Amino acid sequence: MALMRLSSPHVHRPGKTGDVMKQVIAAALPGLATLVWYFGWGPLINAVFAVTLALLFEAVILKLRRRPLGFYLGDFSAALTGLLLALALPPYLPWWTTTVGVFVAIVIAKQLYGGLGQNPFNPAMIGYALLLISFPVEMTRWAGPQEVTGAQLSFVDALAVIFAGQGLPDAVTMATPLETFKHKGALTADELWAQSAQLLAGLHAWQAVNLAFLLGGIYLLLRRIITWHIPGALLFTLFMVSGFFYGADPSNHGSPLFHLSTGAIMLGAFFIATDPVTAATSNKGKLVFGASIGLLIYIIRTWGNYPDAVAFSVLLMNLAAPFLDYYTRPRTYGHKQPQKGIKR
Amino acid sequence: MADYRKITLDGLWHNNPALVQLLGLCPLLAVTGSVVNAIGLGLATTLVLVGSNLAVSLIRNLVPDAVRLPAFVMIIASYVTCVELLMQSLTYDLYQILGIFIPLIVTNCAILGRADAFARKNPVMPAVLDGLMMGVGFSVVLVLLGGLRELLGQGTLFSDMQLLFGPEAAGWKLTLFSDYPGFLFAVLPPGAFVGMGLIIAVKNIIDARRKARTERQPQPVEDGGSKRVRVTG
Amino acid sequence: MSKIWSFHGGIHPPENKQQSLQRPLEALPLPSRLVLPLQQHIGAPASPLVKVGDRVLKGQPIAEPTGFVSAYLHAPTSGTVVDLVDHSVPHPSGMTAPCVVIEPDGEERWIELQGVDDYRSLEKHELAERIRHAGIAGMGGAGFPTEIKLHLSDDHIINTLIINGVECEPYITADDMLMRERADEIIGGIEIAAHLLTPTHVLMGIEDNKPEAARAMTEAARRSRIDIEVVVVPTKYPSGGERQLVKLLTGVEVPSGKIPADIGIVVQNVGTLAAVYNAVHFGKPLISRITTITGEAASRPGNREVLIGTPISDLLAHAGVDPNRLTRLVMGGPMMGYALGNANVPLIKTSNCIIAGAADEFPPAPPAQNCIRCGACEQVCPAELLPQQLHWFAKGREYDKALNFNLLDCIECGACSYVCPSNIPLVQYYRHAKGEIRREQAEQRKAEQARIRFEARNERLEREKTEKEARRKARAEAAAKAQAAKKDDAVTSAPKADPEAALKAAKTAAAVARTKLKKAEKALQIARDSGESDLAALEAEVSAQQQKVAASEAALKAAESTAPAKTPDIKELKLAAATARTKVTKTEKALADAEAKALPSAEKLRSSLATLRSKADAAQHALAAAEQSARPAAPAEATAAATADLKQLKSNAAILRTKLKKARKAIEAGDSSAELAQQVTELEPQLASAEQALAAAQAQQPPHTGPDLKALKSAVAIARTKVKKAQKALDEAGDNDDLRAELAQLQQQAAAADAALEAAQQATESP
Amino acid sequence: MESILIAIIALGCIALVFGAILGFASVKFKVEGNPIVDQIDALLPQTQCGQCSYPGCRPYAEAIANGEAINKCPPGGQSTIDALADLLDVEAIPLDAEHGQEQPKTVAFIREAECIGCTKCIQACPVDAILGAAKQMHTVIASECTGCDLCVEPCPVDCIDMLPIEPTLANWNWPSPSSSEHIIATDRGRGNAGSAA
Repeated sequence: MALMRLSSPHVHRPGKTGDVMKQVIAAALPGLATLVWYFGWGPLINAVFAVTLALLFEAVILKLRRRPLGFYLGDFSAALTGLLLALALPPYLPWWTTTVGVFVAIVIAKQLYGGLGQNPFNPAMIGYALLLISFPVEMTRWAGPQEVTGAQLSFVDALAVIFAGQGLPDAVTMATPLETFKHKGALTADELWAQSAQLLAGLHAWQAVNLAFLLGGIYLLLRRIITWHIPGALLFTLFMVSGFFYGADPSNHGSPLFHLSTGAIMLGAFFIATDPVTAATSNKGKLVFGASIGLLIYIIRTWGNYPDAVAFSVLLMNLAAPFLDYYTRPRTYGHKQPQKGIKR
Repeated sequence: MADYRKITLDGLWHNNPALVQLLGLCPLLAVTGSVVNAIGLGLATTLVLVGSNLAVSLIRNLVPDAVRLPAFVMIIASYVTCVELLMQSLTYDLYQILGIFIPLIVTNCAILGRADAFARKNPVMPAVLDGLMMGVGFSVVLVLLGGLRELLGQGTLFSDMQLLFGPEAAGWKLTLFSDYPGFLFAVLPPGAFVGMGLIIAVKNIIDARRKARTERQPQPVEDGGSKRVRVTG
Repeated sequence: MSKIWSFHGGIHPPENKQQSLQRPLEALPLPSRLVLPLQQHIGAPASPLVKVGDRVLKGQPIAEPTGFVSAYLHAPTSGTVVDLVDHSVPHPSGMTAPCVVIEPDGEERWIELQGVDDYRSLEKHELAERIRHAGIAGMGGAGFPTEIKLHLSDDHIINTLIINGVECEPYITADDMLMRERADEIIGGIEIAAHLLTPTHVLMGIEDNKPEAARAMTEAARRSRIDIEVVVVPTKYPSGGERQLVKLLTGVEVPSGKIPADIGIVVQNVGTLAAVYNAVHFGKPLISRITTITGEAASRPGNREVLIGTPISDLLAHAGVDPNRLTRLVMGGPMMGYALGNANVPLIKTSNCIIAGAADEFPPAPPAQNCIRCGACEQVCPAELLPQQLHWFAKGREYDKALNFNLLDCIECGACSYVCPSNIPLVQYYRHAKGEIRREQAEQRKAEQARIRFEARNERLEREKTEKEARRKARAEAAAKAQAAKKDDAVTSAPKADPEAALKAAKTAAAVARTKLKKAEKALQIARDSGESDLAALEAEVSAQQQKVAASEAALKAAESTAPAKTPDIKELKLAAATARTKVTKTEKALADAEAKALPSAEKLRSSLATLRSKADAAQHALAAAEQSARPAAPAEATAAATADLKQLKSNAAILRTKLKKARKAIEAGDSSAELAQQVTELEPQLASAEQALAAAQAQQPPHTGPDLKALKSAVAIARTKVKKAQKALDEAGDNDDLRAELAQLQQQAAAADAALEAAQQATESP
Repeated sequence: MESILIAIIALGCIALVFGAILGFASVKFKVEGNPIVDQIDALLPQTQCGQCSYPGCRPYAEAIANGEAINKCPPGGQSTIDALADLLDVEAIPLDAEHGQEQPKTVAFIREAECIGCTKCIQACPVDAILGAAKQMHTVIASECTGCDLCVEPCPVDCIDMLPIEPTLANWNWPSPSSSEHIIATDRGRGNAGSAA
């Protein structure tokens, strides 16, 4: 009779880290589908390519670190990082740019810090931010929605654009609504969108994409993979701040709805900022964390150099997460006061 | 009797100011965007190091301990001023590029550190050699990092060498990749940190390998307890 | 229905309770051997009362407590003690511990049981003592001796008694079964506990997944003479944790590091209370309990009434456990129980459940993945800790940080490990860290102790050294003095400034010289005896010493003569005379001895006796002379005595006066008790006599010691002040006869004092 | 010229003021004794065994405060070295094998039948943990014994054993979970690349 002597508990809730990651990946698929619907094959090719690269880089590093491949690749964290990065990238980004991004995300931002659970920054966002500051030209060449530009890129064309260095036809490119809005000059917001049907259609495409990510986020909430604190605080803060400025000067500032439905807001709120490794831990900390990201997004969007700001905001707050954790510790049962900070 | 071989190896490798002592990182990270910048700063730093070590070693028995640091700083500042003036006259463009980092050599801990840790305890010859080797070690890292960042950031090597070596050096530029998109990250400060980290990592790997090799021949442990003393009567 | 509060976190693991509830409670047949560990409770192990070979009766105590927190142990059946041995016991370590092994004789003969019908008539401590003698320790899991919790010291005032029928762990149904089957026993136990603790509230918590038990308890509670409120709480693990249950039922939290009794709450398990009932009413000690045997490997799961000490293998066999399917044997619940290494261990007082787990029921834990800080553990932690932070600290051995994050508030419920998606064995990390912290603290204490002992030892050694040094120094000094004395001799000492000191020095010098002489003589003697050839040197030394002695004695004599004839101290002289006499007698004795034995030293003794006698005589003379010369001083002494007496008398009189005054005052203040009046009457004659004595003494006083001018002066001043004060009081009070009379008296006194002063002044001036 | 004078005077004044402040501070906040020695002493195991080549733990603590190496305490072992390294903010180094190996904790035990009562061990014990008198059998107070083994060598009849402390139910502790990496893979044999960094 081989009986084991083990520490309690002897029962375990089903569900592993890998399952969590898989659920998050599944929840991101509607968003990816919507992107494909509006922007053609590019996002899909990007996503597949990035996920493959991510797994490859992870495998190489694990091999170098002499870790078992199957065990660590099976947690799907690398795949998720690759997918999230791809979702944030422009649809027809040249392959080498994606490669650099994934390399930095997996190798430098994740594995060099010790692998899953040890990285202080969101790997996907590190990769994205690095690409954004290094290759501003490529990173801002967005395609327009197909129905607007009318130019259908076939799957082969898309592959050619991405991998063969074929330039993206000018007819296909179009600035994102956020960029358009940033450079609207003297026009008021209403005038800007009334300017052309194309712009408005582009705006609607982005709103649809955000809606899809919102749906995925709600799925994650329902499955209790994430809690409401971070996305709730983020969206609420962004809504309130943009609402305040919109209320004060509607002609120059975007409406709260505009801010909530463009750019990578929903992706950021539900998929990026909620990355548990790099976010604050306690519920109070999560609220502060999410709210600060929302505030930073608005500040950088409105007064910064970059049209969208999810990556930078998330990274800045990643930096502050340990600090938040130390100052938002819950009150332990039987104690009068929550302890603050950490004793040296 | 000073061990010149040890001083040389210390400066270049074992106790490299940039890789091991991690001194003088501010100019190191700031100006190593290209090889020419790195060489310029490396030369300037080496000059000051040699000069200050020499002077400190000469006055080492005259300066009371309490005021040694102000005295050293005065010496270093004087040398830096000389170097600054020299650069203004000889390589004005490079001087413009390096800007504030030339006067800031005064505050480079590597220099003050060597003055305080080595030169003030050693005679002139070892002190000068130490200054030279530390300077060379520092410069090598500067150039290495500059090369790395220039290569990654712009896809070139040895560009703008005319700033330092006269017009004929303009042709030294090597373009390794034509049509290189430019990797801005490498040129920006974060790239410097990452590059520096990689160089240190490489050095550590080499050291670890060497150590592992020497450890393969186990040294017999001396008999334990030989150093024991009696606590009680 | 009282309000139910809530605590943070908690989980809902699969209950798996139905399997063991299908069959009714059964009794296990008598096992062939019973193994009773001496420690089945928290605290000190009990010490055995039996020896190998003893026959014991059912219920006979076989081990007694060895301290405050300890418990009795009883024979679960009649039989023979066959062994007192280290046997493997139910403990996660799988280690062995001392056990009493009993072989039953099958007769089940009880010892005489003494129950009480009316426990209310007993003193509380007597009742508690009965519970203590029944060996009852908390049966919910921890095993804390029950009577301590029921008979608290006076600084704990209990307002709420909570009965824990929650049994939140999956699989376990022992309490559920007990509540269904023996609700009245539980209620009886509650009544006893309530009698002991006199709480204002009695609350009983039962989870809503045990409706039958709740119904049975509600029924029974209605029949009880005290007010017991049965509260049905929602099913959530770990509601049955003491602290969680307190929060759940009362809304207050037990402060960290305290026990519920500190906030006026006592929590008792239902099984414990049933045992208390049996102990008090029937005198039955705790020798059996209800244990759940369940798990997929058991074909007949259910609850069994088992004797304490029954080997688990017996229980497994009875439950039809298939050894081939059994992969994990858990004692306790799946959340907090521990796996046993083998089935050879006995059941103890705290064994509420045995789970015979099959492979698919308890699959081996997959290797732990990295923590992704998902925070699931934090959401479920009932102590509101940060389990993942604690895990980092425990893993990194940063125990001070773990302590700062309240590691010690962890109740090891296992909820965090249960939900962890990365399968990290969090609880084991905490257990290890807690143990390490305890060990480090113990080591720290020990090191501190060692340091103190080491320092104390060093101090002692140092002290001994300095003492030795001091002695050595003293000797050296004495030698130096002798040297100095010798020098003085050499120059036939100039007159000394201090003749007395010189005398002393001369005496010591003489003594030293004599000792040296003796030594030299002895050496010479020895040398002679051993036939040494080189005697000349020694002889020379002896003669030199003799000369020195002579010289020093001469010096001494000279010093004595030069020393001023100091007033001889009678005491000293007496002492000297006595010493001299003693010496004489001693020498006489020695002489007699020597003469009897015809020793050669007799001659010497005789001569020394002669000198001693003359010395004694001299001393006696000196004493007599001194006494004579002292006699004239006697009158002076008498005067002194008289003065002292006078003082004494004065103070006596003053004290009496004060007393009298006080008594009078008290009477004036309205306290006209007879006692006081009597006191006054008693005091008055006393005072009178005292004053008389004083006057007489004063009169005896020789005139020249007469009234002290100063004292008189101050007396006059005081009298004048008093007069002034009285006058003022009179002015203020207007017409008052009493005051006026007093004033007149005071004025007289003042006048008298004035007169006395004048007289005294004249007396002093005139001579 | 005047401005230079003003500058010199101003600098001089500042120097004077700050010098005065410094002087005042050095008097006012003078550190009594050397608390670092106490802190180091508190970390040492207090076995007083002398294996560090100092006569007792406190002398070694003083030596460490004066720059002696921290790796000379075999009874404390690596954990003490780590704690000292943490306190003094220096790099933790492996135990110096010249002073002995880290061994499991032991207590002295006198085989009483063989003891001749010479009191030599009593004199050797740094913490007075041995009881006995001349010509009487001696015994060790196990709870006070630090396991320094200083009593072993002076015993003329070799009747003192150093027995390892056996774990009991009371002091048993859960083992730390074996790290999962250890189960499924290992980082061992990768040299000291990490520690050299």
